Amino acid sequence: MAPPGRYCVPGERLCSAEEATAGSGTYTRHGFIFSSLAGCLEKRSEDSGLPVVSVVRDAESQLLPDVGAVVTCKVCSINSRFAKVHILYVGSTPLKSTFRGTIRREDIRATEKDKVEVYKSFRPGDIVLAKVISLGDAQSNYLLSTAENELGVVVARSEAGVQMVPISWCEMQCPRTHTKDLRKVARVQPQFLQT
Amino acid sequence: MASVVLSEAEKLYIVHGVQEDLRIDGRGCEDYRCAEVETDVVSNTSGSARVKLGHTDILVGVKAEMGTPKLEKPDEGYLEFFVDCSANATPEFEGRGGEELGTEIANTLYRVFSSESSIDLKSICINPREHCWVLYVDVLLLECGGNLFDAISIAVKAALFNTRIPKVRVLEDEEGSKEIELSDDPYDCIRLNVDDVPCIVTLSKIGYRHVVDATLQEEACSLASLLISVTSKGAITSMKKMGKGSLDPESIFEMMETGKRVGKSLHIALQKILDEEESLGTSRQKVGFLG
Amino acid sequence: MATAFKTVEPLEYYRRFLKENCRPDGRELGEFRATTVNIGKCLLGIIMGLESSLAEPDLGVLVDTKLNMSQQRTLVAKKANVILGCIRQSIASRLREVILPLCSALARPRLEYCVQLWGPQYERDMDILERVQQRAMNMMQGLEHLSYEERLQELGLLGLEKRSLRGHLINVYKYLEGGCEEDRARLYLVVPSSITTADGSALVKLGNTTVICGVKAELAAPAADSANKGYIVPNVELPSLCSTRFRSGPPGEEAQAASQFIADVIENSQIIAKEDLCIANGKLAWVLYCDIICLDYDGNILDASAFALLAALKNVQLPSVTINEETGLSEVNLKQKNPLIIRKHPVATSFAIFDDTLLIVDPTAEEEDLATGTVTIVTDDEGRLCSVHKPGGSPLTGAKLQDCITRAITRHKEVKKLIDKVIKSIKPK
Amino acid sequence: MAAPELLSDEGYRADGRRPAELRKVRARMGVFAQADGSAYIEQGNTKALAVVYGPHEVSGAGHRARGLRSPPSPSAPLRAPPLPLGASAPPRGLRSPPSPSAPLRAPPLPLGASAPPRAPPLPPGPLRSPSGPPLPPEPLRSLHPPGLSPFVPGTPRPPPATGAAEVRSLPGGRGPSPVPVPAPPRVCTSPPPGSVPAPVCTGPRPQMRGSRSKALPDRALVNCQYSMATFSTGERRRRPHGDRQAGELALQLKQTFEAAILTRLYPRSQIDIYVQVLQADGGNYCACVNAATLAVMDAGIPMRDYVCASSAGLAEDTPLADLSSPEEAAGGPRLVLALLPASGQIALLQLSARLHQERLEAALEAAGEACRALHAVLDRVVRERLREVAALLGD
Amino acid sequence: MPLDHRRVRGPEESQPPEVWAAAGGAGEVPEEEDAAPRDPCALRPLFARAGLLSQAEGSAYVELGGGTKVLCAAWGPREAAEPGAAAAAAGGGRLLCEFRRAPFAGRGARLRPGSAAEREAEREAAAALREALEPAVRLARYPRARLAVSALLLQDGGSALAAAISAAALALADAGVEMYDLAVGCALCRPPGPAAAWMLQPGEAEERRAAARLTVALLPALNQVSAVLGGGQGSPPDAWAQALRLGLDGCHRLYPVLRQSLLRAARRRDAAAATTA
Repeated sequence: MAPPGRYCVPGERLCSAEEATAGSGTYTRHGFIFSSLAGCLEKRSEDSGLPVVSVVRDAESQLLPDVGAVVTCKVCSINSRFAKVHILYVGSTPLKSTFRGTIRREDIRATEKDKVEVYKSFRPGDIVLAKVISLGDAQSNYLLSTAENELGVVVARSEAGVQMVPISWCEMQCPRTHTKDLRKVARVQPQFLQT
Repeated sequence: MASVVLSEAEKLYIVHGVQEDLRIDGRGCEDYRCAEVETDVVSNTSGSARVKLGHTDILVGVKAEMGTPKLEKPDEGYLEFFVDCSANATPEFEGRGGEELGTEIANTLYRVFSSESSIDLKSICINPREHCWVLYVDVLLLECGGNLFDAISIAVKAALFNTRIPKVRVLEDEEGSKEIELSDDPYDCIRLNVDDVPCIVTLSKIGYRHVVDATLQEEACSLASLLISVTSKGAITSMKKMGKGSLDPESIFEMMETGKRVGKSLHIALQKILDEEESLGTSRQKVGFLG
Repeated sequence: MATAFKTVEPLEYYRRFLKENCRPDGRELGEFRATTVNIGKCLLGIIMGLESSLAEPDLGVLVDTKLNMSQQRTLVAKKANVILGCIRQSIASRLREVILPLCSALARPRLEYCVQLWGPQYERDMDILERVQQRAMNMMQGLEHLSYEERLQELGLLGLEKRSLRGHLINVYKYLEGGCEEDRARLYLVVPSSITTADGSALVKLGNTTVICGVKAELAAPAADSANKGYIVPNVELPSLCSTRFRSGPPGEEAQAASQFIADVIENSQIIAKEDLCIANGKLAWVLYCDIICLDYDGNILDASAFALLAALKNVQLPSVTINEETGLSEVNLKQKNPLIIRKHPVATSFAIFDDTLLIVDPTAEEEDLATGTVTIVTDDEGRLCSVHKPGGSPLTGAKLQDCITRAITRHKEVKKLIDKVIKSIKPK
Repeated sequence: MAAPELLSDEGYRADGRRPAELRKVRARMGVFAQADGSAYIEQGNTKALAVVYGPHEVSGAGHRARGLRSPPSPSAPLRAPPLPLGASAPPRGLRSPPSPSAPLRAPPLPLGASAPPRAPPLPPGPLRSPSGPPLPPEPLRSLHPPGLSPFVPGTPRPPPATGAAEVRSLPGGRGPSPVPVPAPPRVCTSPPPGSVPAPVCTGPRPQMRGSRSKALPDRALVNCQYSMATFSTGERRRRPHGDRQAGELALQLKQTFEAAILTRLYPRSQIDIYVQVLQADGGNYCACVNAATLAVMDAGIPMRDYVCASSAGLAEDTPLADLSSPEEAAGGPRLVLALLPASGQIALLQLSARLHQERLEAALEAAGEACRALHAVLDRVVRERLREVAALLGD
Repeated sequence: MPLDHRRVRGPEESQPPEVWAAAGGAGEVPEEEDAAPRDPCALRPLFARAGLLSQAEGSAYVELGGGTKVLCAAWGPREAAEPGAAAAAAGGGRLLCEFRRAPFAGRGARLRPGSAAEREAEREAAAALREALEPAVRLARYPRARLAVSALLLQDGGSALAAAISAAALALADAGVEMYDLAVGCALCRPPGPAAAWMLQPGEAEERRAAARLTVALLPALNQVSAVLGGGQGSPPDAWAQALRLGLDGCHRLYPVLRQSLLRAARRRDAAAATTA
């Protein structure tokens, strides 16, 4: 959104569905694309044919954790079967209000699911990157998974209350006491390991 | 509110039927279901009526009690509406469950009766800014099979028609203190003129058409409906759009026309029954719930 | 904002600022927020949006000149760095998904808060801040190869220039009026008010905190035990509209506490002598219903409420009532109205206590949440205490309290001045 | 003690009854189509309705899915398009809901026609109001199992195997009470696979009706509500239910029927019994109990026996059965008895006012007699009902 | 009233001075009660402003010439409070509406907050608000979530509900909630008398005396009517139809104002982007 382009309000007709494809913040009706947000009109022309028309707002667009989205969340409680978390960000957007999510034991990592122990993977207070796998049903709430290399704990504190440094995909170390703690660590580039 | 769950296929089935002017129970879009009306079913009320419209079953009791007129209208009595969505209709209504719907219906009734022409309230005033009759119109919802509002309005009108308010005389003794005397003769009593009491006609938008007297299943298929109260003369006294959908202006105009048409015939049919029952008088064999 | 904090220890994060003697929103510890009072008649909307109020003829703006801009600038930059520091230390991974949220959540707001304080003309200042933002971005992996602009694109962040428009307006005020004021409450707006269905009303804006007070006068028989007194019935409402922290429905604890506080202030300060409200002894008296509704809750509701109440009472116009001798009935002449007699001008000043030692005036909602305690002091014209309200929290030494009181008294002067100015400004009409 | 005028010198009561005589009892089962079971009873001027839902899952969630149940025939709509229905529509059109065959689409509303209300479904019998023509052939497409069995609880003779099996096997005998109106092709009301979620019901959150936690591991939970229509009493009531008295009576009802229903057959499930007094003229609670008994049977829920309730009082020494409201108002001792007639067990006995213990015998005896008499009446109602249903399902 | 203990107690009952004035003979004449029949099609000046509250995610303020002042706040998707509700909302989000009247909003007697009558009135208005807004919001985009709108009527100068609808729609849009369209509300009333014509946006006094009232809400871009709520003196359908047309036309004329305010808000937000990110 380099130059502050045209602004539009919900219900504003943008163009006909032939000349563009509807992007985010828009909807299609009777062959026309309408805006569904109050924001700035954006036309990004894809190399593959039709340009994408979308209406964008700055950071504070109202989005929800959606299936497949990568979310940043904070572990608030664990037990032997699952960890309960608060979802704080979807992608890079902070949520207005936290949503409760659950990481089940079998969703913690991809391999050897049966050997996974929740308390060896997360501790309350950890900041975790996870992926939404389901919206859940009447009983449960959002189901999350960390069964990927890039997903898992990114911030954790040791008993001493200091930031721990990841030393392997399943361990973090306290720089002060040098005690090691087990975590399901998200993969991080080596050049950041010493900080 | 009580609701049924329909699969997409079933909805489609209903919608297509409606397009063909054929509804699941074989009616056309402007047909009402068979309605049964019986008045004077509860003996210890001033007036009562029971209306059965398909599976919708309504019992209305009117009780006249002495009260003081409202400040702004010192020379008029007034009506009080109360709707009890009893657990009979559906377990969802148990306890306080039915209250939300109940108040909604009651509010609608207030709006329908808001125009002073609907009932002559002056006639039920005993003496200005001191005594008047308060008509408690209590609606009891026994079973709901869709189209509550219409059924209730019919029942209310029937009950009001059936209402008999004992005549009272105001005796004033020398030191100006008033005394009210109820006439003991049960037959000399005030009757209400219900000619201008409107009936509600609910038109539910299904697909591109609208139907009257929708069943629960049809209500599940309709996103928006227009609620119109029509007098016997075909005048509209109130309108309300209901439901989570929206309507395009043209269809609203059509609906109003349909509503007027249907409403008028509704009134005629209803009046016919009421007069019939009236003519039978006491000889009439009461059936009530035993029928 | 509160959620944004979750990633960094809030208090921890806050202390960093306090060490620097500055607050995340760019104020110093002893600094009040912009205060606005609104009495009289014109669009309420104006008060809520600054730009339109420029059009307002009777607009008094007083800008503090002490706080010079350069100093402010460095402050800002310092703050931003503090935050980035926080982030750097608190995060192991430099994953973009992690940094970006934190930066956008923590750093940017801080930067932008003070944008309005310098016009875009100061190229140099912009550089300072742009640099800060660059630093933030360098912390993110995978973007090293991009130029600054490209990264902005990439991250969907905005260059700062675009955001400083609002800065203009404030500058305009600055030029409009060079008037100087003792304290650091930067901006006083004085715009007339709104509610014609009430007998008197006022809207007070303290930073973001917005409170409206409407006074309705009715007639009733005095209470048996106090036959020569009228009633003043305060009622503070915190509707769900003003903040997510309140549910709809009957007043919650905070609302009840606030109502009680206001009631005490009225009682203790004798802002109005209840005897003045009595019309016919034992027969008829005025009831003043003072309904105070918070429209926007950003902390320090007590100060705002007390202020709003005072301002509203100031412009109450009561119709004259006469008791007809022969009939004994009272007759109200709505044409002829006369104002209330305001005996005292109580002004509330609230402080937030940090770590039992640091005192912060006029706390925001955030600050109130983090503070270890709060204290509210109400003084009247003669600098006498009307009420000291300290709901628990961390203890306070006598000396500190004394300090608070002296500050409260100085604050009172300014507020009084403001009120008089307001009243004067609407007198001609 | 009891006021003397309760009995005239000739030994008649105020309303002309003999001391032991009951008021006229008229009852009907299957008043409503949508409820699982329903019944209506008149005892003199006391009129009461009872409706039974269940047995169903305890948490309300499952309930909402059910929504308002009309008799389930999941595939009906798709199998039976409107037109064929015409064929099955009864010849006597006017009193049936309009259906294509019926020539009655012309007037938008066959109201007038329906004026003398529908005839009772019962074949000739003492309990039926004479008016109205007999009912039309029931085009009830019996896709659903017959919910009602000829089995009558508490009867010594062994029930027909089929019926008895029926009742036991299908939980709660979900069969609808067949209504005499030709059933329109029902649109399925139990969510079929891939059905859309229920429309957001603005009604109560289902939670408010008992959560799973209330489920009993070994038997069904009986849940009762007792309410009196606001117009049922001489003085208008402000609230139909929710007052202390109603709550108390609901509790008593619950206890009474927990004793009578074979709740063990339906562990972890719930049975709702809602009674509604339409007109109050003494012995309201008794009428409700009797109505509820019929309703429970109508729902096909197995019971040990009927529950018959009646009140009794004393005028001096003569016991009076089935008190009317003036007699109740007259004060004096009064007891309410709920009896399982076959076994003679007492489900509930409540005595108000104090009474010497040997005079209790008499009153109790009178009440017991009344209950047994009632039992006879109710039994007749049930049997006729069953015969008629059997006939409907038979052809 | 039940909530007394939660609020500072006043006298049991009290009368507004107007009552006594009437007794004194001098009948009060509200200034806007202009005898001159104004042009029925004239709209009152409308001032709308979006995005003015700091705490709410979206907010809007609408003021009518008549003196009606409505403030609205909206909150984007939140986790549906109770699981049962979540199940119900699985298909789409739920829209929770609240409508409150400031105690000093009405002319004459003070509306006692928390009194049964007051709660009743507010609940009904809230329901009307919800029905008017639901068609405009893309609830399907917010599964298992709830959106909240709460309107506060600061002063009732007539056409309050209509103003509230417009304001609420603005607030939702300002909060970044995905919508099919804005909803524009407009009120009409027909003064007593046989040949009286419907007039747009009645003032409070006109509304009080009116023989019939009507409030309509329009989704202007889609030209769909999202709310029709009215009643009073009976009149033939075409009369109502004509009133409806007038009202819808009024909505169309109000739309640009609201749209502008929303655009301004959007620009402002981008100009000083994300002060509340």
